[in-house]
Amino acid sequence: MVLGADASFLNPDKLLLLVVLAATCACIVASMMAARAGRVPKIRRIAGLEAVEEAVGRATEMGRPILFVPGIQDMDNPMTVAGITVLSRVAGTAAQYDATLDVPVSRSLVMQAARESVQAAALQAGQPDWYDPERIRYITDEQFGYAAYAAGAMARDKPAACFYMGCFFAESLILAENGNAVGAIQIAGTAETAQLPFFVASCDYTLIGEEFFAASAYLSGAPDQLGTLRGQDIAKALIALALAAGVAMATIEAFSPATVTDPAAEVAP
Amino acid sequence: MTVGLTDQAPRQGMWWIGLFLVIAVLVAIRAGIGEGMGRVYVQTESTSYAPVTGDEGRVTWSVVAEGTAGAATIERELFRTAGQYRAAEAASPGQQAIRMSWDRTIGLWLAAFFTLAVFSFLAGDNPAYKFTESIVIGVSAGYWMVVAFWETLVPKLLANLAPDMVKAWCMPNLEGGLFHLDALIPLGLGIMLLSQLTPLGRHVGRWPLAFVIGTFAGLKMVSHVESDIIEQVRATMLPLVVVGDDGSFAVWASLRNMLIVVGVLCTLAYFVFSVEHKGAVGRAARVGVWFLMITFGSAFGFTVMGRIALLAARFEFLFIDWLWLIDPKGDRGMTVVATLVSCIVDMT
Amino acid sequence: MSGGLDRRWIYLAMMLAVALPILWNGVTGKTFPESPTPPSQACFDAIEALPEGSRVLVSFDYDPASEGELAPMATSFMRHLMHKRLKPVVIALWPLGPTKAEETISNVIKADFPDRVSGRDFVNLGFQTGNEGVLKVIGTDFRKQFPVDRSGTPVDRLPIMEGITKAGDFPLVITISAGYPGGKEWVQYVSSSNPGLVLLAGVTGVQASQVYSYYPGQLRGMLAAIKGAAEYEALVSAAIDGDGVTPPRYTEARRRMAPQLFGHLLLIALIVAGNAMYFAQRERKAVAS
Amino acid sequence: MSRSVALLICLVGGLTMLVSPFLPMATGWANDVTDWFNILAAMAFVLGGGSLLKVQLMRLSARGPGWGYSAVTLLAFVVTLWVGLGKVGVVADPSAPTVAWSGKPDDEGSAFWWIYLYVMTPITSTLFAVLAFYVASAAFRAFRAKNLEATLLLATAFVILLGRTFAGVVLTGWLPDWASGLRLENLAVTIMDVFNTAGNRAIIIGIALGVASTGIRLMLGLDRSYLGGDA
Repeated sequence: MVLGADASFLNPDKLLLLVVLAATCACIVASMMAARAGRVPKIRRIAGLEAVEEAVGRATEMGRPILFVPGIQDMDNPMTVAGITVLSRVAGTAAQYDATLDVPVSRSLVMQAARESVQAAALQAGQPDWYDPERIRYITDEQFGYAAYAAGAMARDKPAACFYMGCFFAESLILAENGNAVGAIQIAGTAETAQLPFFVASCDYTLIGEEFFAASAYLSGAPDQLGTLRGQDIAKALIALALAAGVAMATIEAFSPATVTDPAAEVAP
Repeated sequence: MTVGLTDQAPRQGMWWIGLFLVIAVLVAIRAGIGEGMGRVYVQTESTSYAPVTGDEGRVTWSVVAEGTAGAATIERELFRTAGQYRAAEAASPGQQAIRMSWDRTIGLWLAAFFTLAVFSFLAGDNPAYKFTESIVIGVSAGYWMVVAFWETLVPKLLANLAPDMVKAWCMPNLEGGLFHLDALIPLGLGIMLLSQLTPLGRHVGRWPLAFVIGTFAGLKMVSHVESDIIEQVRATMLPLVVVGDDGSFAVWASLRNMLIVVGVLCTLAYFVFSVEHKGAVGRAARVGVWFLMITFGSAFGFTVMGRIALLAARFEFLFIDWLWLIDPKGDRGMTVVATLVSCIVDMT
Repeated sequence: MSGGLDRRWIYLAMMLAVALPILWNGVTGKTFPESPTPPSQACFDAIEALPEGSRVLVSFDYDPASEGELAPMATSFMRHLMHKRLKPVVIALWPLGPTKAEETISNVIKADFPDRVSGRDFVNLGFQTGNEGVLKVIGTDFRKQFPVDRSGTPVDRLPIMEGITKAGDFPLVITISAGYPGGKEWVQYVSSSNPGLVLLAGVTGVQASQVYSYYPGQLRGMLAAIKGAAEYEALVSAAIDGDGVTPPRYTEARRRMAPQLFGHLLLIALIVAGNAMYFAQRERKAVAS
Repeated sequence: MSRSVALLICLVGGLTMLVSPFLPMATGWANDVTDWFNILAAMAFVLGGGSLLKVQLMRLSARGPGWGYSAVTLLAFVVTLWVGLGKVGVVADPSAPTVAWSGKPDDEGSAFWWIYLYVMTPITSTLFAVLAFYVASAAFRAFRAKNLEATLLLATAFVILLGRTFAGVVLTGWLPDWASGLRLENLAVTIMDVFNTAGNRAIIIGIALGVASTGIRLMLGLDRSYLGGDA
């Protein structure tokens, strides 16, 4: 039944992947089209995102800068890309308020993308002169070299608001604790699960995993982008259904006498 | 106002100078006791290699006795422990084979200074930390550029564009040695990226970014769906009722599976965006939050372990390698306790 | 800000809680006994189950920053492999991994198993850039990514590599990993696509909770943080040294458990104190209003 | 025009990578793209290094507060680049003893190795170790039993902290075998195995969906902020 790899155009081992991938994309694209056609979903409030404006406003009032860290990974990481899109929204608000925005980055390509994105945001906010490329600068690729810079800069510049949006590793807590020490309002977002507890403990708001990826769509307010969020929910419902069906089958199978128990089940206390 | 942590800045200037002086005096006292501290020993090891021509005319070098005709000799300085130095001195006093290395000893003391300087930031920003910060930014930026040059640009780009030159210059083991046409693609992308440094290239400079973002969006989509959705869902398809090998009902294992399945479903409900968290979804999301909190608590606990181990490693560096206070690995064959005892004996 | 506590007191307490046990430990040489948890025991058993002479792929996916946790694991793995006469093929996904591997090789193999020959009984193939890309390639063509060993000898001429064409040819793969790329990527790209292959991971505390979700399915065993290292180290010591004295370089993980204990106790005390202050203040506020 | 071309590149690149796993002829494409990306990122160092030089030189020439530190950074940067690119103190590789440049830049004994071992490693690993202190202050400040959720976080951290050291054995080791599941060390394992697994799985699945959705938004050009302003 299974064709040799060279004989078939499609790789048969990947059939399941193809189905799931296609279904996921279909959910998202269909919801996007539906939203474009006028069926815009209502999105629940996401606390961290509603605080963005408040944080920028506070920095403006206090006359202190805003620090935005788009993670420490490069543009090949989807979290960095998501961080850059959130940056463009934050920059737009900061440009409107004429607040100072510092974006130290740890990758040259990210610097490039961040500059493009902030400049575009300034232009869109009608404040093209607000944009200053030197505020978006490359520090170093080294994780802790970057953290050393950020910790020192926070102690000296005392930012009023800190955004950590992207891919973080151990430096997350160095950033968040130093931001806390200078009394900054802190909003974090990452899909790096190991770092979430530290952001949850030290920041005022944390966007957890999928919420972080939803942030740019949410902040844009554009119908088609909000539609993609509905698509994610539909995909989630399908996953839950598939899971329930799988569990039901596995349970039925467990009663048939010839089954081998799942090795995972043997770890119970 | 809740109970919080304060962070009053200490009186600057004199305070810091005083602190560093106290540390310096303590270290000086320590260095004067017994065997002293913080020295690094090396031994020069020279190896000779002679060429052997194998099949297909490929030349390989193998180790030969020193002085063999046509052999090339490589000399390297390698670390030796204080214990090995002491043993060598005991065997032949004044020997020169194992000796103190000045550059590495200076390095060790510098490393100790940097270690203390970073710790000092905990007490507040200060000149020693600022100096260390400036050093690490410069050094690490340079470091990664060097690594990118030797590990990526040379073997992946230059070696494909000018294989013969690269082989003769720095990669004698380069095989294949053919010009690869597809290496022109990243070269072109790179040139486009850098072209924005010129006034003409402002627009073209975006294309490589678009290329990176587009291709990796596709790549990561596939890998996440494959390993994270399919594999994780598959792993969660557990039987809710587990029957043991002897046909009995396994209570704990069943409970475990139920909790996992319920936990995954409820936590997924937390991530639902287009439905308000009310009613059934709201209740499930609430349970999901409990699972999330337990997950975060456990991750926190585990990470604490790691961080303390790292701190312990830094103290070990200070106590073992620099101050020579303790010697758990037996590298020096003498501990400061023994040193102190012998000092007291000498004095009395 | 009433009841405020200068955070530097906490820092000082942490410093003492970690530094003093190290000194105590260094002077007395005492360690705590370890009882292995299932994931650590699974690592030990997986290696014990291999027939003598089997080749094991060991990936050093860390750098000096995580040495405190991972180097003792690497040492114990290497010692166990050598003792069982297994043949490690060492690679690295982190640029500094090969140096760490060389250190482990010289600490364990050169010191205690001098009869083992590089290229026949073990080999260090060095580092390759490309993160998970490397893993994808070695899944189908091992030699494409690792054509030569660290000293430049072509893999084709190494007896240890005979018959190895892809990652799946190794019965056992061990990754000692500090982050990305590491345990998770090995599961995603190697273990998932090679059902017969046994994957073990030694991970840092940070990674542990993430990698745990793959155990015991795609990941047969794991050493989580320094505690996992200490448990496994104790198992290996018991198997090799029996009741005899373990050389000090093989007790590193267990030595680190003493500062660990006091650090943890301090943290617990801090959490308790923080809550006590919080509730006391809440009560005062309630009384005041 | 330039933006349209960029969006087209993004779309075509993304679609190619989406279909490549299913085409046997395309197995190597992902690696090629990864290689190209690495080369591009390496070339981009010119931009990053340029930015670093520019910012530090501006500070230096302005003679503002702390300009001396800028000089230190510049010096450290230039020296590291010089000894690393020039392979200062590197001896030839044993596989080709006559090719002077064949050694690795970070071989033991080279200047670059010295900088790495005695400057970069102590600073970065101490910065890493400093996290132990931050963890302590964060735990003290943030772990308050304010509500059920916070209490769960706190209690879990508690069990793990105790269960992963000898303290757990001392405190609950006396529990009889039938209740051994309640021993702290086993409780810690159960938490990891059950609750942590469930929580992490859901987070991971959610992230995968988020990545897919973000990917689609990028490919379709709904989200194009990285491309900059109109021109």
